[in-house]
Amino acid sequence: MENNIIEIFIGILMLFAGIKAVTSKKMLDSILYLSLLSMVAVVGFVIMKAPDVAITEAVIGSGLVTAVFLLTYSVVKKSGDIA
Amino acid sequence: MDLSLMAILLLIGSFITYFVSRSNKKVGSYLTILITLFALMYVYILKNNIGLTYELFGVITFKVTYLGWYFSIIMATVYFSAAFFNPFWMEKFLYPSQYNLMYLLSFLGTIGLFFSNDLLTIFIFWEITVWTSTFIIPLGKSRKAGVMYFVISSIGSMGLLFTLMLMYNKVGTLEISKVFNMLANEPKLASIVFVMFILSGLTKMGIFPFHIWLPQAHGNAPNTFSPVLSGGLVKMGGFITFLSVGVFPAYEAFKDGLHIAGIPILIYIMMLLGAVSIIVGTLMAIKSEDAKKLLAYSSVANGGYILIGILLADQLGLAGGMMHMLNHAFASAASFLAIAVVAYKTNTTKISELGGMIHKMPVTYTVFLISIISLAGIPPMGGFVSKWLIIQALADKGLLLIAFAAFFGSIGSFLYVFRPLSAVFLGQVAERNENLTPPSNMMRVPMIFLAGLVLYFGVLPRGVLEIIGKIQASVGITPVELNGQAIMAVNGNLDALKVFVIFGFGFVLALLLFLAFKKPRKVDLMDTYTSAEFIYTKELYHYAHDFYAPFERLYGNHPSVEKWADQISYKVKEVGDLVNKVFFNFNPSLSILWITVLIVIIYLGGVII
Amino acid sequence: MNLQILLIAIPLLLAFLSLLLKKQSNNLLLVAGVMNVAFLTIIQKGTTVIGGFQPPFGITLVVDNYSFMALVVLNILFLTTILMSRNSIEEYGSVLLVAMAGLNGMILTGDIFNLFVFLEITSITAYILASKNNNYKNAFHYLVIGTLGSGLFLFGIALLYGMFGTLNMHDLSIRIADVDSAVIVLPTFMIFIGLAVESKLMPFSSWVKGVLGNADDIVAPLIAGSYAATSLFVFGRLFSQVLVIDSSLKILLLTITVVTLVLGEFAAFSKSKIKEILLFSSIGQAGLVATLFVSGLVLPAVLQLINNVFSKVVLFTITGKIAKDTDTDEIAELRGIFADHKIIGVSFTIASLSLLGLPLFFGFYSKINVMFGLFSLNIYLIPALILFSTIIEGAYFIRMLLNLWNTGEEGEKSKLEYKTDKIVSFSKYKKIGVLVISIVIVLMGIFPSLLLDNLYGDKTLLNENNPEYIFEIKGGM
Amino acid sequence: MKKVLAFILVAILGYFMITGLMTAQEFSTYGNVNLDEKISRNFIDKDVNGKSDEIIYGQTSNPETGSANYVTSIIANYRIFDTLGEVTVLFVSALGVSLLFGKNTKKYNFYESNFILKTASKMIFGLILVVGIYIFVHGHLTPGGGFPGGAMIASSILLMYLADNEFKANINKFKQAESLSGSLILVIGLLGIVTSGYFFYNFLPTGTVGETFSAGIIPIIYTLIGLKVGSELSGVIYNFMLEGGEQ
Amino acid sequence: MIQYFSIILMLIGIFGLLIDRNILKLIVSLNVFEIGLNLFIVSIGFVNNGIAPILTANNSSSNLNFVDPLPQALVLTSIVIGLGITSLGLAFARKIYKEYNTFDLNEMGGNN
Repeated sequence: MENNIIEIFIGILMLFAGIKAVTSKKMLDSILYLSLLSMVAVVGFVIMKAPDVAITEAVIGSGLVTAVFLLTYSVVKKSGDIA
Repeated sequence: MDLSLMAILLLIGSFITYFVSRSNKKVGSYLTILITLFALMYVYILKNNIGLTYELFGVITFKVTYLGWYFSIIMATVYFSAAFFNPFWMEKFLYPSQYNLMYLLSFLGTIGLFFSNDLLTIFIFWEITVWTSTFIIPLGKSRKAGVMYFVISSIGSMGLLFTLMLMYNKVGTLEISKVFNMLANEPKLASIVFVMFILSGLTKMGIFPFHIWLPQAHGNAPNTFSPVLSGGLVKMGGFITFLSVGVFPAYEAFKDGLHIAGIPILIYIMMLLGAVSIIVGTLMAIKSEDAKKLLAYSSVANGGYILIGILLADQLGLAGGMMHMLNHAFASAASFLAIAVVAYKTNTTKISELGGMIHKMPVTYTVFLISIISLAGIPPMGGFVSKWLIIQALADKGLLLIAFAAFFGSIGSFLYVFRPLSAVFLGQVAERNENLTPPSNMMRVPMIFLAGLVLYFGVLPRGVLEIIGKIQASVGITPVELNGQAIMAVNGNLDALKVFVIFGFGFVLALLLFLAFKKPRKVDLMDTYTSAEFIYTKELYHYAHDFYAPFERLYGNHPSVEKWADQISYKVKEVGDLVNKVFFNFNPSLSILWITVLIVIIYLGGVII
Repeated sequence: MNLQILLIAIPLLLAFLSLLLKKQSNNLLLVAGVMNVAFLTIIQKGTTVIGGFQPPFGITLVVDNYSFMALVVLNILFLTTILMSRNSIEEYGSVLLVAMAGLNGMILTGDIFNLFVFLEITSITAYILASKNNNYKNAFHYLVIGTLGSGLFLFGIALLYGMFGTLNMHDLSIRIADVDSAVIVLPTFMIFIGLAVESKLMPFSSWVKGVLGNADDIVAPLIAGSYAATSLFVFGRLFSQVLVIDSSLKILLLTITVVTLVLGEFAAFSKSKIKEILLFSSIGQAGLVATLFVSGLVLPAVLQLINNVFSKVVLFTITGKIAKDTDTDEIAELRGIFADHKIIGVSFTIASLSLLGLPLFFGFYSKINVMFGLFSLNIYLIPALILFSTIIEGAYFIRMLLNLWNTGEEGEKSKLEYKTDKIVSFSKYKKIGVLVISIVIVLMGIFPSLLLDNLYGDKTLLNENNPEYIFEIKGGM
Repeated sequence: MKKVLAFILVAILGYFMITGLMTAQEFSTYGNVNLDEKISRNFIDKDVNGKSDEIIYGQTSNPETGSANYVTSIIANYRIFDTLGEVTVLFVSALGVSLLFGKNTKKYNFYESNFILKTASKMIFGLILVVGIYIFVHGHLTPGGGFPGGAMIASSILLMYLADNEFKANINKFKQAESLSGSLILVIGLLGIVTSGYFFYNFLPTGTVGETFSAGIIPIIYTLIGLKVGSELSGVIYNFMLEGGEQ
Repeated sequence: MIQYFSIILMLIGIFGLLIDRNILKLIVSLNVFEIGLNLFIVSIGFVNNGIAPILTANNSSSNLNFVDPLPQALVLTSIVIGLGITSLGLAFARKIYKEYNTFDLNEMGGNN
């Protein structure tokens, strides 16, 4: 039962993050929301009893992907200003 | 004598010719003459083994029949005589070796077509001929002509292929003699197959509304290939048409259907198309400025005669159609060759730019005279005999509408015959052509040969009519009735020899009178003067200019099929551009939109399931 | 002991090594290509399992007649392409090595998720190749579409696993045969999308214009040849054997493919650049082949596919080189380009005519087979459409050919004005390569049995097409 | 407007998808999965090649694959071919990135790095490195494995890049490690062919489930994968730190 | 439950692909889609009150009620593939930025 509640909470959070990630005007926001989304997804994986996937998603999904995004963003930001 | 051996020899020979002409084009062009001659003799000898079948590559099967023999003799003769002109054009072509290769390959295609024993073989050789000749035509003047020729021919091939596949799926065999038998009692299927099958014949013969390629292709093809096109390749359509009434049980299949004047409606419609193309061809020929275009349109008209004659599929009509095929083949080949000589010497085929060629090349003039009289169907040439047969048959059947068209064609042909005669050959020589050298004998030989044949078959048509009788018998039609040189028809019979004697007498008489009361008084044709006005463009006053202006005004703004064709291609372009805009723009999300829409549709389908 | 794994392992190993010896990467590429073609002669048909775990648990590599044919076509295509255009490989040798491994893997694997992995490998190499010569925007476009497509592909695989609990293709086909085909509509369509993006079916192929329209003489032949061949072969494998559907979905898929064929030809007709004409025509051809596969005519589809890819390799190699040297592929500007390059022109012509399915060329054989197959299914509309599109195809191909040869005007003494001033220099590799391919096309057109007899024993022209006869994707079970 | 349309479309799609999944009888709904219908039952029982009795942690010795972590046993043994492809995907995308950026060598400095940052990040660097190595060495026992481990190594490198402008990890070292480890993986696979005719045959004794030195080639392969992934990702990071596209 | 959320997440990704014009955000949308996909795949293998597929000292028998390990293995693969594609796409993005000095597809103008 409480498992269900957590699931729903997680799900709502994911949907929120996802929608914000695809719709927010500023690029930085959407990148950060994407990172948030994958962190929440890590919790989702843990709920679904997938520790390996959780670890991988935590390191790669919310770690490296975000890092690469931010690198691109900031390098571009450095060269010329973008909204 | 093995037919498939001959096919292979032709194939190899054409490639040898190609490589020879890569090094020395003259020699290559002479090779074309030799190879066509060889093939001609080979085919002639094949007469001895009528009925034998040969096989090639496991797919292709040949059968020697009177029909195929008749057609391929015509074809080989035309190719052979036209080949004499190749050496003179080697210098003029950009790709001479390609020309020689394609010339021989298309020859191979036609010969194979006529001897083929199953529909697949017909299709194979049909396609070979189409694409090879497609690459020859643009060697002349225009590239558009080649494209149009290919497109219309491939409409025909489509019909052929569709028939082939349909019949194979129904019957399980492709052998011409067997494949159509079961259609006799399946009128619905039969009508589809009939239309699809004869479609290819119509496209090839240039029957309305497919006639648009003839003036384009004939007019723009190399002068050496126009004879082959008009005298040769067009006859493939006649072959298909013969199959579609001779072998195809058209009359039995449609015997329960609607009839008009005793002719099944479908066949009658085809005949009407033939009649229309007679009229269209004649009218357009009258008003065409270019000698080759004129001849092309006359081929359209004669194609109409051939179609009608063959479609009648009876004693007289079929004989007339088949014989007209031969006559027209030789006559038009000869006339195109004559024009080719003129063009070779003067570099133009515009009627109004020429004149007085009779002084420069009398032989050519004679040949042209004979052949074009035969085209117009005036005695004593072969064209007259065959047209007479066709009109006899029409009158016998009482097909008034079509008979009217036929008569109209004959009358109109007088008009377009005399235009090139008087404007190109008679009259006086234009200044620019003053110092022309006479054509070499090598050009004269084939012309005289062909013209002689035309005259011969006009005077003594018995030999060819006997073969035609054999062909008729082979498809179960009562052979044409012969008595000496006379052709027995239902109402009145024709003795070509008598006709010739009478005409010859008249001709001699006229000649004598002409020589007796000859009062030569030369007037320069450009010596035109007006009062109080200086003439800048004398040509406007040359009688060859606007020769038939009154007639042309009569049907000046006629509806033309060319416009429709252009519109069709334009529409296709438009659709293509639309597709390009909708599906292929550089924005990823649009195609993602399509993907999403498709998934939704699929789900709907899933719900429906 | 079965060695087909080497077809994948050797190129991969060389790819890994090529990082160390960068200089040699192109030679390594050639070595791998030659070795793969050599392996084809020694591998025997059969199934191997990776790691010794029996199917359906382990991953299997399947070599049946079908995949053997596919391997032959693919590796020969790849080798000829890289031989012909070796000068423009530049630093992409390692990528091409990986691509070789991935393409072979796509054909060999008998496991559907493994197929997805190899699909990803090949598509990533395709993205990288597409970005060659600063063509980044179109490459990005390709990447987006391709990634979405393969994501949906994976979604379909997941659904299949959730339904049938297995990933082995043979096992899947057995289990699917038991259930009503309406059940697998959704996963089938997802997988269809994933493959349709790669095999250039509309409307999933919007990337093709940008990518092939700007590709050079190595990228274009690869993507239009090897990649297209592989994805279509896999398409055939899946849709005529594993995901055999017989429902309204089949009609829908057929609609998509046939519409692709007709509209592709229309679009090609409306174009004036050689590359765009060719790419649209290959879209149309892909539609045709997919139609045949979906309707279960494997042999005609394979023949048509072979004809298409080989001709397209010749055409795209030549066009890519021309466009590279002259910075244009407008037909109007290239009039008479073949006047100076007879061999190239003849090969180009032969390839085009074979595409049109004219006799004396292999295309005729495949076209006839296609027609017989379709009619044997008592389908009449699709053949009519195919023939109709053939007319359009003929129109624009002949127009293009006549313009490129620019036959000039009879009686012109000065022929120079009919040649273009554009200078193209074809390497002798290219000349030999295209010539050899076109000669092979002609030979197989005159003696069509050469191809099939050597692979499958006697197959005459009028054979009944049974999908089974080249299909035994036994999972070793 | 476009958003509304897209939303409607996607909403319809979602409705269909969810209802379709709910109603599809073959597709077992969330949580009610019966493993006995699926091939993974045999993966769990480790009886793919013939029946074996119940696997007990710490007791069963020499099962067909020795990893206590079923996911690892699938990744590194049953379906190792997928994993090979996976590595190849990373390899080729790293290759692509280096092809795009490789021409230029100047590194971006986002801000002036100070002493404290440097030393602190050095310590953290070591820590992360050790954790990553632990993760992929113990991949067959504990969650995680080659990929997360390699990614951790890469992130430690990233940390150093960010923190220390003078930090220069030689890209060629990465490349060598990458190439060597990848080749070694394949060599092990080919050794399998040599020993038993199967690519990637687990030719080492699988030992007792749960022990560190067990599971045959799995730890070796996982270590190699970790090294390879780590070096590849570090290469990617390095390339992204370069002055690539701009100005 | 979480299965449906994951599907909706995939749809959000598609939605983003439909509406976004900024290439970075296109990649973001692709990532959202992939995360949703991964969650979905893992959710296929979930068994009610099952335990994580790892033999430990506590749950040491293979007869226990494990969740399906195979989808998790697949998801590991797809995550890594996603990383590769994302980095490649971002590299393209930077090159495109260099060429057009913008990330906005509309500002780049239609035909390359």
